[in-house]
Formats: sequence, structure tokens, C-alpha cells
Amino acid sequence: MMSPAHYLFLSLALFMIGCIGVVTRRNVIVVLMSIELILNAVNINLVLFSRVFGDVAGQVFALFIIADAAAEAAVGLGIIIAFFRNRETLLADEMDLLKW
Amino acid sequence: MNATLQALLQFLQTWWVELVCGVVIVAVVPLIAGYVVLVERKLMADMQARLGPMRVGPHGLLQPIADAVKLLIKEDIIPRDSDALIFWFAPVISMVAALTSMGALYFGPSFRVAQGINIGILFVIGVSSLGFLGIILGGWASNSHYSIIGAIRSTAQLVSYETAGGLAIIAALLLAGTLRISAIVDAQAEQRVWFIFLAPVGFFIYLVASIAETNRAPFDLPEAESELVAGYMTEYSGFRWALYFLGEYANMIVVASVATTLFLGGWLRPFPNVHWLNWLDGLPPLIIALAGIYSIYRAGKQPVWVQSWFMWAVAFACFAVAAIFAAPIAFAPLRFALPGLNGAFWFLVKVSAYIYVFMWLRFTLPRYRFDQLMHLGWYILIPLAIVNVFSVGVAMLLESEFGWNRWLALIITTAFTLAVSVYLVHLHDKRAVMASTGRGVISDSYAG
Amino acid sequence: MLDSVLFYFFAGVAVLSAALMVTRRNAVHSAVFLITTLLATAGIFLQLRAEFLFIAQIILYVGGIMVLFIFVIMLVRLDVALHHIRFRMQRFVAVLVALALAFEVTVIVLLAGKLPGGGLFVQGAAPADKLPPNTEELAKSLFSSYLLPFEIASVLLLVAMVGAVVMAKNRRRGDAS
Amino acid sequence: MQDDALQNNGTLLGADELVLNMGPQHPSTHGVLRVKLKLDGERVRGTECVIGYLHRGVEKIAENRTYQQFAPYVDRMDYVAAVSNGLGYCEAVEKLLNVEAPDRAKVIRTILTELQRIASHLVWLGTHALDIGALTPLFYCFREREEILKIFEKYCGARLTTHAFRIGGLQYEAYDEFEKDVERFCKDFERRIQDYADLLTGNSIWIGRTRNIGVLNAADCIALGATGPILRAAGVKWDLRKAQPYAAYDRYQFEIPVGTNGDTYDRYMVRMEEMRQSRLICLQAIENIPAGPIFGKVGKVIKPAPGEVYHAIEAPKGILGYYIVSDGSTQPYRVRIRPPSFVNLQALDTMIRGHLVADVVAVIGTLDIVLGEVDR
Repeated sequence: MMSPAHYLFLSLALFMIGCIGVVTRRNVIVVLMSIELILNAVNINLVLFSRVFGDVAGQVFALFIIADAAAEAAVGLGIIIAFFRNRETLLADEMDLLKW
Repeated sequence: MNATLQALLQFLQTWWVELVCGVVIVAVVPLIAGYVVLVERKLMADMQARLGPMRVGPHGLLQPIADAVKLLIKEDIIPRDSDALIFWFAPVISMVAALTSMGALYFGPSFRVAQGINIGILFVIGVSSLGFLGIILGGWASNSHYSIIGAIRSTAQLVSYETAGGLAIIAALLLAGTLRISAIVDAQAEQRVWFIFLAPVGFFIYLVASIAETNRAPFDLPEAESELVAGYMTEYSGFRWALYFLGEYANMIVVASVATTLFLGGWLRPFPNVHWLNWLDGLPPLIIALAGIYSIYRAGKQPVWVQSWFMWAVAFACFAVAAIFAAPIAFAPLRFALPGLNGAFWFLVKVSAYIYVFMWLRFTLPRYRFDQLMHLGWYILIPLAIVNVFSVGVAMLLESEFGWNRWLALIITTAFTLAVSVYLVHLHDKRAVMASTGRGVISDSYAG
Repeated sequence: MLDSVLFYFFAGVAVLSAALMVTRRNAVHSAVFLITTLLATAGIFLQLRAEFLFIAQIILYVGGIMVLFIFVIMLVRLDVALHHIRFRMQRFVAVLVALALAFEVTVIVLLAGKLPGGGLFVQGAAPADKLPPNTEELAKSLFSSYLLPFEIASVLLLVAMVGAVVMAKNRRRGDAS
Repeated sequence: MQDDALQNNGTLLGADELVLNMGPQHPSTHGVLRVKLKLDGERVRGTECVIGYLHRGVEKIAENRTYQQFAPYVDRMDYVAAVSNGLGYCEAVEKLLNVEAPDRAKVIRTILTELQRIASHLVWLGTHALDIGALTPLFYCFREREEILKIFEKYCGARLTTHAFRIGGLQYEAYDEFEKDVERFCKDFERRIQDYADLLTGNSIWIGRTRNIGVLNAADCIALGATGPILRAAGVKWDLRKAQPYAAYDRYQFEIPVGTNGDTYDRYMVRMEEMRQSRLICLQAIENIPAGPIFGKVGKVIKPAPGEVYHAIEAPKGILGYYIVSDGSTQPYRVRIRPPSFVNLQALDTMIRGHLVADVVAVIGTLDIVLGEVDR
């Protein structure tokens, strides 16, 4: 096994890239995908420490995070479809009304 | 540098068997898939009162090779305005997914790549489901309406039926109590029964779902030739098309293997524990030798001497294989190879039978419409699969906690499942009648 | 040796395709690269001997969530031109924030040895061949200690499912509801 | 309300309509029909048929040919039912000349035309089933059709474009074993058609794919001029063989099958029953083929008196009408043909709106069009 720091840096890199994606992209779908990437980076940490400490709890929580990501994707994409149907756009900066 | 080389050597030393098996799979599966196509065409011809391929080799035996050569040298057309990179890459994904999932399969007690994978059956199902990526990306990248409709249909279909299929195999997994493929088969040997008899509803659901997953008729909507020309493959030609095709047939072999492992007793011969049936062990060489004798009989009837020679060659190949199968029976020192060889034979027989059912259905049934397909998946199969998991679980609980007779418990719960299925079908029919009274009712066909 | 080769391979693929995912204009390309990242992460999980998570990642993430993404991308058929980037300022800020975060974590990781409790470099990890079967362990833990969270997660999924259906349901204009 | 919403908001996701171009090179548009489908997802919002890819100017050609010379051309309109086309044309010219074919000719004409009806319906059944995804019936249907074509070949030497009849009667006497061949075919066919019915009629997928698909009620049929099995499936008992008997049809007993809903399934049932009835007509006819001449009193040069005539027959696909204007010369002044496929094709849009893409092929199949006839 590699040293935990390797995995931590990998996770960090993915997390950072995800953050940059969330902040810079205009397409809401890509923003959602970046969030998935962030969750995934967190999963690496959880699995890593589960392995390091020999405790399976980390993996359990990684599973919960995957379930959460699924829920989030479903609802997020539902919102996106509803939004697209009304506004015919997917650009984040055009989502500037609370109600229409 | 030296250390790297050492590590590499050590790696090869540890894993060479698996590597060789993997290479064999990659090399042989396309050939097998080609011959599955030939068998399909021959069967179809037989059912449709015609002969099928007869020209290339005797009885078209060389047809798959000729087809492969033709596809390889065909021009590889990439449509203008297509997404060239994804278009180029998509068929590869389809093929790789199917082949990779074979890595975890056992084609007999001693014919496998990786052994003892903890998540065995899940690996096969999960990885083979990645093939959808190739389909949807290929359809999208083609930049054609037919392709994209085919791709979207295919994805919706795969997602729905994978749910049903996944829930269906849980019944067998509950009975086996493990995900390891070898352990599942061992469990069937131990319990002296194939799981198809313990969980018939689960097997049926898996059968239907696997037909849908592999895009075979009557669920072949993604490539329904009368509607969408060739669905997601419309714009593909030559070798890329062949990759899709191979991926599809390899997938068929995968789902058939999964069904065989889970429900049909894997590589066990019929009644493995009944000793007076031990003569069944002599059946494989006998059957293969009979095929050889038939080949000799046909050899005399070939019109051209080349074909006649080829038939003789086929006959001798059959005899050689029969001899290999017979050797462990005849010579005691080779007895150790008997289970492996016979296991592979029975596994092959069961997989072929499963694939035969696929083909038979294809030639017999008309095609479902997309909304009907989704209704069948979501309104009947998935609820039924859930109920089935529940009832198998209850049966096991009754057996282990309350000391019921296993068969009694299973018969009662299966009856319950069947009653639910009748109710579901009834509901579905009522819904269909309601939908048909108001014409043009919009039901969102993708949402099911 | 094999471990490190695998790690660098998967990590490299993951980071590279994550970067490509964020920078591609085309949403489908982004999705493809995200899938590559997820698969590479699955490889990392496998390398950490978390087989069940490996397959869960493939089945749920790639086979489930990403299908949903690709499906939506194709359904909405985005012909909107995305050339014009109005978020130039934000991109700058994003990089800055990310770098600050990176610096922080790096410092923590590097200084970890000096923290009380031995920090992050725990050497007590069991060797790979002595690990208990992963799936069974996970299941036992999931259905005993973490039964409540498990049920909550299932309720969450149910809620999400209902929510998504309600949200995406085709409500027509002129409908009273 | 639904339609309003669609006009405001377009489609399911509010995206543009997808225009799918089906044909002219498409496996299931039965030739070179081109259909532009406006789709919302997979739902058809409208269709536009583009025809004319097979236009040969048959009606114009007629003006430059003598009456006899034009006869082979009509075979090339509905090429899967060439005999029926020929019958219509010959009878129309006979009507114009005010002569009648002899009895024997009439009976043989009837037998051949009914065999042709079976052959045409078999082609329809095979291709329609193939469109809906049943691969196998096609080959069985073509096997039976082959038997019919063999009879044609023995009779007149041609299989597809037979030119079997002449103005005024027949060119060829029935060959020696004609009755026996027809009888053997009819005997076999009873069992065979039951096989097809077993394959399809009760099949729940088939019912699901055809019932309530492409409904065309009686009023719509009449408004659009749809005839033949389409009209009868809607419940209108209108068959020219009974309504305005021609050839020898008034001598034989047969039923006119009608449907109730006018959907694809009813049309399937009607056509299946029509095949059975045609078989009965053939059996009745071969029992008693009157002796006598086969050619009426028509000279070598046909020069009808100036005037016009309209004669229609019940072709396998519907009413096939010929309107011929004579100016007293050896060539028709004007020939106008009312092809059943062309008129029936008009119903496509009405039938298909609101259905799914998959139903388009089912509906095109059930219309039983032949593009040679549509485009002429």
C-alpha cells in the first residue's frame, strides 16, 4: 500500500478540480457533474482511512455518500429539466429569478 | 531499471495463467461470437423453410470468417459533423465491457481467468452494464436522428431492465448466500437442486430482462430495423460496426453464463449426486464423436472435393476433441481432468440452450413498441422482482427460523408471487384498456 | 511495486480526466471524462481493497447516475452557444481559492507528523492478504451498527425519487393544477 | 387543451420538434415512399408524404399507345397484383367497345384474379409482420405466393407482370392441369393460412401492436376516399364484387368480411378472411369452368366510338378505377387511373397523428401501398 499522503493528495486534486468546475462553469449540468466529482474525492478519503484503520465504517459512509449523490443527481436533473422546459436555457447566470 | 524488470518478471510469474486465459478469451470470444451468428442464421433458416448460408465452406461453416474478413477490409466511414473521437471510441467501449466482464466468469470448474473474486457475480453484471456507454455515445456521436433515438431507447431500456434483472438474481443469491461464482455453483451441488427449481419466478424475470438487456427480439427496439434502420449502429460500417456486433453477441454469452451459473447449476451435470447416473459422464465424448460421424456422412454428399475435404477435417477435429474428453475416462492417471472437461462441456450445453431460447423467441415473436416495453418493465417485471425477493426471503426465514420444510415454504411463497404477477398483469391490462379508449393520450414513454 | 504502478496509473487518469471534464465545452465530453474519472477512482478503491465499493461505484455511479446525466444532456439537446464566458473573474477567484485550499491541506499533511497522536501516517494498516472479506464485513456493519443511517438513506432515496418525478413531470400550461 | 399546449410550448421538453426523414431509402416504407415525420420525442405530431420517386407517367404513355399496346403498362402499376390491374383495364375497354368477354374467359379471369388477390395479401401479410418485427411469416407467405406465381407462369409464361388478359377475352387457353393445380393450392392453403393465424392472431404482442393503432372510422374513410380492406375494416360493407358485380363474381357465394373498429388489427383480420373467401371463390370456380371460346368479338384493330367510360373493380388494395376517353382513334385520348394505394395513402396522416414512431411502420404496412401504383 502507498502512503496515505498519496491518496490524500489525489483526493485533494480531484476536490480542487471539482471546486473550480462548480465555480467557473455556466452549464448547470456540468456544475452538477463537478459536484459529483467533489463527492467522489471525499469518498477516496473515507475509503483510505477505512483501510488505514482497518475499520469498515468509512466504506459504509462512502456508500451513503454514493446514495446521496444518486438522490442529488435525480433531484438536480429533475430541476434542470423543469427549468429547461420553462426557460429553454441551461446557463447558470440566466437563472436569476426566484419565480416566473 | 533492473528492479522494474525484476518486478515485471515476478508479476508475470504470479499471474501468467490468468494472463494467458485473458488473452485466450479476447482471441476466442470473437470467433465464438461469429459462430453464434452462423448458428443463429442456420436456425433462422431452418425455422423459415430455407437453407441459410451454404456457399462459404460446406453448410456455410466458413461464413463467419468470410464475414469477418469482409468487415475488416470495408471502408471505415466517419460521417461529416460527427464527433469523430467519440464516434471512433464508442464501439470499443461496448466490446471491452463485454470482454472484461467475462474475466470474472467461470466457464467450467477450471476454465476461468480470475478466481475467487469476492464480488464475482456483481462484477460481471456491473461491468457488462458499462456496454451501454458505447451504445449511447456512439448514437450521440453519429449525429443522426435514427442513431440518437436508438441510443436513447437503448439506454432507457437498459436501465429499466437492469433493475429488474438485478433484483431477479437476488433470489438466487439469497439461496446461495454468496457472491462468489464458484461458491454459488457449489451451493447448488450441496443443496442437490438447481436454483431454477427453487426460484422459478426469478429465473423467468432474469430471462426476460436479459433478452431486453442484450437488445434481442422481441425487445430489439434500439436497432429495430423496420423503424430505425439500425438504431445506434446506423452510421457505422466496417470494423466499427463489427465491434458493436461482437460486443452484443459477447454480451449474450455473458448473460447466458450468468443465468447458467445462478439458476441452471453452472457446470454441474444433471443430477450430480445420483450415482447410478454416473454414465452421464461418458456422454460428452459420445456426443462429440456422433457429431464427427455425422460430418463424415455429410462429407460424402458435398458437391466439391474441397468441401468434402473440409468436412473430413471437421470430422477429425470432432474425433480429436472426443478423444480428449474420453481420455480421463479411459486412463485412470488422467482421472483428475474429468471434472474440468465435463464441467466445461455441460456449461457450454447450458449456455447454448439459453442462447437457443433467445433465438427461438426472436424468430417467433413480433416486436414490442417502446412504451409497451417500458410498461412491461416498470409495471410488471420490477414489482414482480421485488415481490419475488421478498417471498424467497420469507421462505428462507420460514425454513431457518421455524423449521418448515424447504420445499413447502418455497411452493407457498412462489404461489404468492404468481398470484401477485396475475394481479399485476390484470392491472396492466386494465390500464391498457383505459389508455386505448382515449386515443393519443400522451404517456411519457421514457418515464415509463 | 505493482501497487504503486496501479496507484499512479489510476491517479493520473483520474486527475487528467477530471481536469478535462471541467475544461471541455461540450457537455457530453464532460460527462465522458467524468465517467473516466469515476472509473479510475473505482480502480483506486479496488487498490485499497474495497471491492464492494469498487463495484458499487461502477454500478451506481457509472451505470446509474451518469446514465441519468447523459440522458438529460441528450434530451435537452443543448444548442445554446457557450462561447461567451462571463465568469472570467470568477475563474480567477476559483483558482485562487483552490490554491489556498491546496496549500492548507498540504501544510497539514506535511506537518501531520508533528501533531499529537502521530498524525496521518498510521502504520497499523493490515496487509492486503490478511483483510477479512470485504463484502461480508460491510454488510454486517451496514445492517447492525449503521442500520438507522441505512434506513434513512433509503428514505432519502425515496424522497429524491418522488421529488424528481414531481419536478420532471410534464405539467402543461393551462392546466389548473 | 393538449393541442393548445403543444402549439404554445412545442414539445415534451419544450425543445424543437425533431424532424425525422423516413425514406425514400428506408427498410419499411415499402419502396420509395418518403415520409417526413414531425416528432416530439417519439410521438408523431404530423406527417408529410413525399411521393413521385417512381413516377413514370403511365397515364401519359397511354395517350401514345394503342389500346392493346397499353395493356402491359397497367401491370407495372401495382406490380404485386398485376392480374387485377389487367382485369380492370380490359373490362374498361370492353365496356367502351360495348362487348363482353365469353363466359369461359370470365371464369378463368375470376380464378386468376382471386389467386392474385391471395398473392397480394400474402405479400402484405409477410411485410406487415416483418415491419412489426415478426421475421418468420414473411418466408412462409412467400412460399405460398410462389405456388400462385407458378400457376401464373404455367398459364401465361410470366410471374410478376403477367399481362394475362386481353381486351375481349383471353389470349391463352387454360393449360391441362390448371384446375388441378388451383385445387391443390387451395387445399394446402387452408392449412397454411391457419398456421399464420396461429402465429399472429392471438399473439398478445401482435394485438398490442395493432389494436387501436391507426384507427380510421367509417366517416373518415369515406371522406378520404379510402377503399378496400381499410373501408371494410371500419365496418362499411362495400365490395364492388358484390355491389357492382363484374367478371363472373355474381355466380359465386362468398362473404364480405367487415371489421368494427377500423384499427390495424381489424384490417389484419379482414384481409386474412378475404384470403379465405378468395380461396372459396377459386374452389367454386374450378368446379365448373364453362366450355366455349375464350375470345370475344373484338377485331385486331380497336377503334372505339368517341365517348368515355369509367369502370372500377375491387383490386386487392381497394377500388381500382379506369376512366378512358376515346376520340375515335386507335389510341385513347385520355386515360385516368384511380389507384387504390394512392387514395388510401392520403389517410396516413389522419391515422398516425399522436402515435409513436414504431406505429408509423405498422400503419404504412397496414395501408398496403405499392409505390408503383401511387406514383404511376
